[in-house]
Amino acid sequence: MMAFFSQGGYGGYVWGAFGMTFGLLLIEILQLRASQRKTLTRLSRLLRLRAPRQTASSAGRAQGTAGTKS
Amino acid sequence: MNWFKLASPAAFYPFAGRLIPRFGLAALVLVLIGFDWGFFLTSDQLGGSNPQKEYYRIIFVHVPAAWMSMWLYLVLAAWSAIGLVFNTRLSFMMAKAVAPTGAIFTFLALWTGALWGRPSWGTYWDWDPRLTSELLLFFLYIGYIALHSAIDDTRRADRAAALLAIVGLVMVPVIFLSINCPDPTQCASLHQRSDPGSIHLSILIPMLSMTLGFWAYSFAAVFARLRTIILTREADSAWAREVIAQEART
Amino acid sequence: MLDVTDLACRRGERDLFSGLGFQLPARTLLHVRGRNGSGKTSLLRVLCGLLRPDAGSIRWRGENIRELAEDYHRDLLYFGHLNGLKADLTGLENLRIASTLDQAPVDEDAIIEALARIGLEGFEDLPTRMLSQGQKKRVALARLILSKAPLWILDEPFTALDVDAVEFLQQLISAQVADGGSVVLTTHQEVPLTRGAIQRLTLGETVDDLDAATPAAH
Amino acid sequence: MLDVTDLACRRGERDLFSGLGFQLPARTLLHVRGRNGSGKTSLLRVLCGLLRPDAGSIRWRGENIRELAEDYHRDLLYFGHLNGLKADLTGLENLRIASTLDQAPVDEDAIIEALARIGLEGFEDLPTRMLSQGQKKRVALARLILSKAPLWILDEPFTALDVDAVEFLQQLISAQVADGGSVVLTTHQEVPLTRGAIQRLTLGETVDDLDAATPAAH
Amino acid sequence: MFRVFYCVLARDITLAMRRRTDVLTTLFFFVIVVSLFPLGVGSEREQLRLLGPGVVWVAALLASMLALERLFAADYDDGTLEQLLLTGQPLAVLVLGKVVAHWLLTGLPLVLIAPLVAMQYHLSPPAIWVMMAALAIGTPVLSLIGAIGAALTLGLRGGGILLSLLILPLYVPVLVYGAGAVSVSAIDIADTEPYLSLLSAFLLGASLLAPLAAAAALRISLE
Amino acid sequence: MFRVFYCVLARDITLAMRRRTDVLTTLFFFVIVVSLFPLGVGSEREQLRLLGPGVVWVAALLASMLALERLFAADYDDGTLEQLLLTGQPLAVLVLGKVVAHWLLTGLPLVLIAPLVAMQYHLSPPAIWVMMAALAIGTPVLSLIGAIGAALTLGLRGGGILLSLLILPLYVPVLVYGAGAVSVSAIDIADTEPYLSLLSAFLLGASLLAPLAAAAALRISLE
Ligand code: HEM
Ligand SMILES: Nc1ncnc2c1ncn2[C@@H]1O[C@H](COP(=O)(O)OP(=O)(O)OP(=O)(O)O)[C@@H](O)[C@H]1O
Ligand SMILES: Nc1ncnc2c1ncn2[C@@H]1O[C@H](COP(=O)(O)OP(=O)(O)OP(=O)(O)O)[C@@H](O)[C@H]1O
Ligand SMILES: [Mg+2]
Ligand SMILES: [Mg+2]
Repeated sequence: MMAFFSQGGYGGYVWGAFGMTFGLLLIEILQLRASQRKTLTRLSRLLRLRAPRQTASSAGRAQGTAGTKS
Repeated sequence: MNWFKLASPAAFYPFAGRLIPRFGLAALVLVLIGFDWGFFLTSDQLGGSNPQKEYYRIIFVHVPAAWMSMWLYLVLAAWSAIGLVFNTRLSFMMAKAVAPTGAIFTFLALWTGALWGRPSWGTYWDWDPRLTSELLLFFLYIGYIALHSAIDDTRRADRAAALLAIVGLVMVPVIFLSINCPDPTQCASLHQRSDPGSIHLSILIPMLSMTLGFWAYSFAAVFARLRTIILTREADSAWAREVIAQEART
Repeated sequence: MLDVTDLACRRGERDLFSGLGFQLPARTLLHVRGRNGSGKTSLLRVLCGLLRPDAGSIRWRGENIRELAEDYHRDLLYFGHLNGLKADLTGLENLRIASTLDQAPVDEDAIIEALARIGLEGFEDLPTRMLSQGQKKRVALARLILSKAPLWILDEPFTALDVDAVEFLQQLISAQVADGGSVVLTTHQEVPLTRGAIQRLTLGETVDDLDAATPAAH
Repeated sequence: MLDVTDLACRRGERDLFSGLGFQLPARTLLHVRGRNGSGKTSLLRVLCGLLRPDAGSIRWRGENIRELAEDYHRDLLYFGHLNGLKADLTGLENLRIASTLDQAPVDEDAIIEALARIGLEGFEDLPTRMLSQGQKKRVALARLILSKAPLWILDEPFTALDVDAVEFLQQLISAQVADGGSVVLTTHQEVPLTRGAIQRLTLGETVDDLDAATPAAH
Repeated sequence: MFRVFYCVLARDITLAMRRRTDVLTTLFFFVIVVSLFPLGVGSEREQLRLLGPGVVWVAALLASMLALERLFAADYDDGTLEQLLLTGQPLAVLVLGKVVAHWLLTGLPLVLIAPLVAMQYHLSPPAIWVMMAALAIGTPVLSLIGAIGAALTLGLRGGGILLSLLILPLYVPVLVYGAGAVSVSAIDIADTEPYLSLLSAFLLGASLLAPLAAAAALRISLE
Repeated sequence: MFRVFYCVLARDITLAMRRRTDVLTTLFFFVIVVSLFPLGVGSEREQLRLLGPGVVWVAALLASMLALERLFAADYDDGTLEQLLLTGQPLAVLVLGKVVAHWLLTGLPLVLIAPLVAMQYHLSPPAIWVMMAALAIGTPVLSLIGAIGAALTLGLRGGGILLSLLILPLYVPVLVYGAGAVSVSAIDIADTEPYLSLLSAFLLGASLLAPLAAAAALRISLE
């Protein structure tokens, strides 16, 4: 067991490399989850805020009206 | 399966959602195999007269990370080119989703390389061509990310960053040539690279297993990031609103 | 000559317009109106090809402007919020370069005359950085006198001009329309056109959140 | 309150004005008029202390503005050709910083209300770079709603605004005058003031080389 | 007065945080310049060790100078500087606020990343500590002196490069003592003290005088 | 088409001549950076000779990059770039005109002044000739590649330093071969030929591709 951790005296290097690798990948996973959750809450709040207005303005979206007059 | 249909964000979103756990599982299994084999089945020391000590085990993460970093840049540039030529939204999102994962692997290649160099060469860093080109690749990734995030307008950001990725791709061989071969009269002699065939099988297998694991991991991570990007950008469409409402409830 | 179908444009999460279509024949002026932020400038930039619309097509003499590219730009004169003058060059030099690049080089005398007509006699040789706001605008507008482009797209050309200059510009526009050209312009003022037809296009009439623009009782 | 004597200003070898003198009491609006390039902007910058006059003195409440320095600036609100907004900050942030630096910090709600009154409800949280020309101007003008400065100096505040905004701004100016403040402004339009007195100052009336500004017969 | 200082500081930091990449780019510029040298010069270990301190300081100087260019220019272009002048606050305080924000955003990151780049030049750990200390004292001086130059060249076309011309000579003392401290530390760490105290004296002088000078320069530039 | 090219070229040169200091400042920047090094590094003759080529090239690279930032930005700010896009001329030709003007104003002076700075580093006369040749072929490549970066970062806040981040890595090949040519010339002057031909190949490739890429980038940036 000790041999496994010390890696013949090179444990610092080996575990530094493996630790950074799996640590970073883990951080990326956590960050991805967090950002997904954040996006979802932000978007759903946005939709809720917009919901009443959406119905009002979807009827009259900025429509161009062109008329000719001389 | 109709592949063209998948080119629309609406169809790709659930598709990616279904793939993520599968790739995630594959990544976990492959990495564990590689780890187990590399640490318990291969011997602690390698080579004959001048044996590599235990630190050679760094190869199991170093080489896969280095390969992934280069491969992902190709993927990034390819999606960028497709986006610019065919003006498809999903390709730009794909490119954007790839970049951070690529940058992470590039950093890992540098980091693990440095930790390898210290015991074997006596220094964390040297201006070896291979190291230098990896460093420049890292700068290219950072440049892509920085340019993308410096531009507010997503459409402009996508297109500008895509152009940068392609210019970078054109330059990569030139850069690689120039640092690998600072003396054009005697290129070949500079770097002796090990022939993959000569690598011991008990190293090759865990290394390949690890590489495949990283590859599967990249798929999962990129798809996860892609889903968030798709959702943000398509928030106004009907399907996205449905998805948001549904996922907010769960 | 300009034929717009089903145009849509979004900027920053807001739909500015969609399903916009109109035809602009020769001898016509199109007055684009709308409140602040209704998308007039965006529409004009889309019509120039500077901004990519989110949907719809724009045809000039029957061909899509994306395909015409440079050929379309040769027929076009755009005047935006920025004057497009180099502050270090004189009015004369600015106009000479502009006309050379438009592939319709004109001689010095014509430029001097144009500047004089727009009220800048004696200012031809000053770097434009030394001119007042309104004088800069006048230099930029002198391009209209020199231009032979059949289509003018003008974004708020009347701001910062004094009364005489406004009147002069109105005459220029009338002449362009009378000579068989087309003009698209935005302005918050009225445009009294003496000859030719006027079309009016009002953007964003019914968008409700702009109603707040009415000032509260004071 | 503002007392100007014998003011002279030259810019780039041209005398813009000299021997200019006037008094601006409270409850008065001074409408500076003149053709393009007659020196309106220069005069206003001189009055603010941004530009040094070639002769003459400006007194605020009896003291020279050079000596008052920062004390004068606290009583002053200047609105120039540039809007003075950071494009990367939102309207809300821009106004908050402006009011803190003016040593009259106001709370968030007051700013939001001011923005709503000037017709920017829903745009408070956008970086101002994403606003249209007129919307930017409105954000800058919202400072007028929040300001308690007795002296306003406004350089062409009406350009780029739509009809509603112009009317609203006119009401604001009237209110400032009625509340005992003074306003100096330039504009090429007429200013219908409902309350208070209007003074008019016309620059460069007799400079002959501006006569060329009359457009030639067309 | 402190409130004004704080308001300007917070404003500039918020602005930078809107574009987080800005902070990173100064940093990366620094790293890239430092990394370019071995490519041009060759990568002999002993030689790199000698070069190290000089290269790091020159790179820090260039990075700080580049970022300086925008110190007032952005505010000038959009008219907010004009408004700052008219706020009725002592201008020198506002300038100091802006300079401090600038240093926090560009100088401090350089100090923190210095060990990484020092490694590329095979510097020893004590030398790395000295380098960090020297950078921490020296870079604020660079920002302060640079502010004067930035104010003087405001609104001039090609101001960026004119700025370099004006301030690079003024940066020389900081460069000489900063790099000197690190070089000397290779011989005897105790020798570095006079270098560092001189740098501190520069810092003190600059923080008293530079804001006043920069404020005066601003008034001239805006006329 | 040639007329358009010429018109843009003449315009940019006239503009620069209106402010003659601009040309001088790039030059002075170059000279100052090169002269700073001995201050930071120490002035041993043998060591300086080794450093010389690398330092001169890094300085040339930084000088060229600094000036690049304004390549399109000035035109963008005052709206003339928008007008250039709408002239009905192939944009790549206009871009090429601007790049050539830029090189004449910033690259060429560097080539001409190189002997002076090379002397500071005790380079031998043949090495100086090689350095001038390498700079003459290499600096246009820098301008061409830089134009792409300048177009991409147009109108972005902190664009200058973002630009450095984007293009400095792309400059590496020019740096390596440019400095390599000079270093090699110290051993045998005949060895420099492959270096110079490689640089020429870069120049050819860059002048064909870079204007197109920069034109595309401009269109994107102006949307
Ligand atoms: C920061 C330091 C380092 C970096 C950035 C780095 C980078 C790389 C890269 C990019 C590759 C893939 C190259 C290819 O497959 O063509 C690679 C492969 C490899 N690296 Fe490193 N490396 C570093 C340090 C080291 C060290 C110190 C060693 C060993 C003494 C080493 C040994 C290897 C080996 C054996 C391969 C296998 C690939 C092959 O040649 O087939 N690396 N490294
Ligand atoms: N920076 C400068 N340097 C030299 N002369 C200048 C400068 N700015 C303006 N001038 C000159 O001063 C005169 C007055 O300019 P000013 O900007 O005050 O005019 P204005 O009345 O505000 O005009 P406008 O109605 O066009 O805004 C102009 O003739 C101009 O040529
Ligand atoms: N660069 C941008 N990024 C994102 N949104 C923008 C951008 N520019 C403008 N917009 C948004 O687009 C809308 C329309 O802007 P536009 O400039 O077309 O209005 P406009 O009709 O010309 O107004 P004005 O009368 O004030 O000039 C505005 O609501 C604005 O918020
Ligand atoms: Mg507009
Ligand atoms: Mg004016």
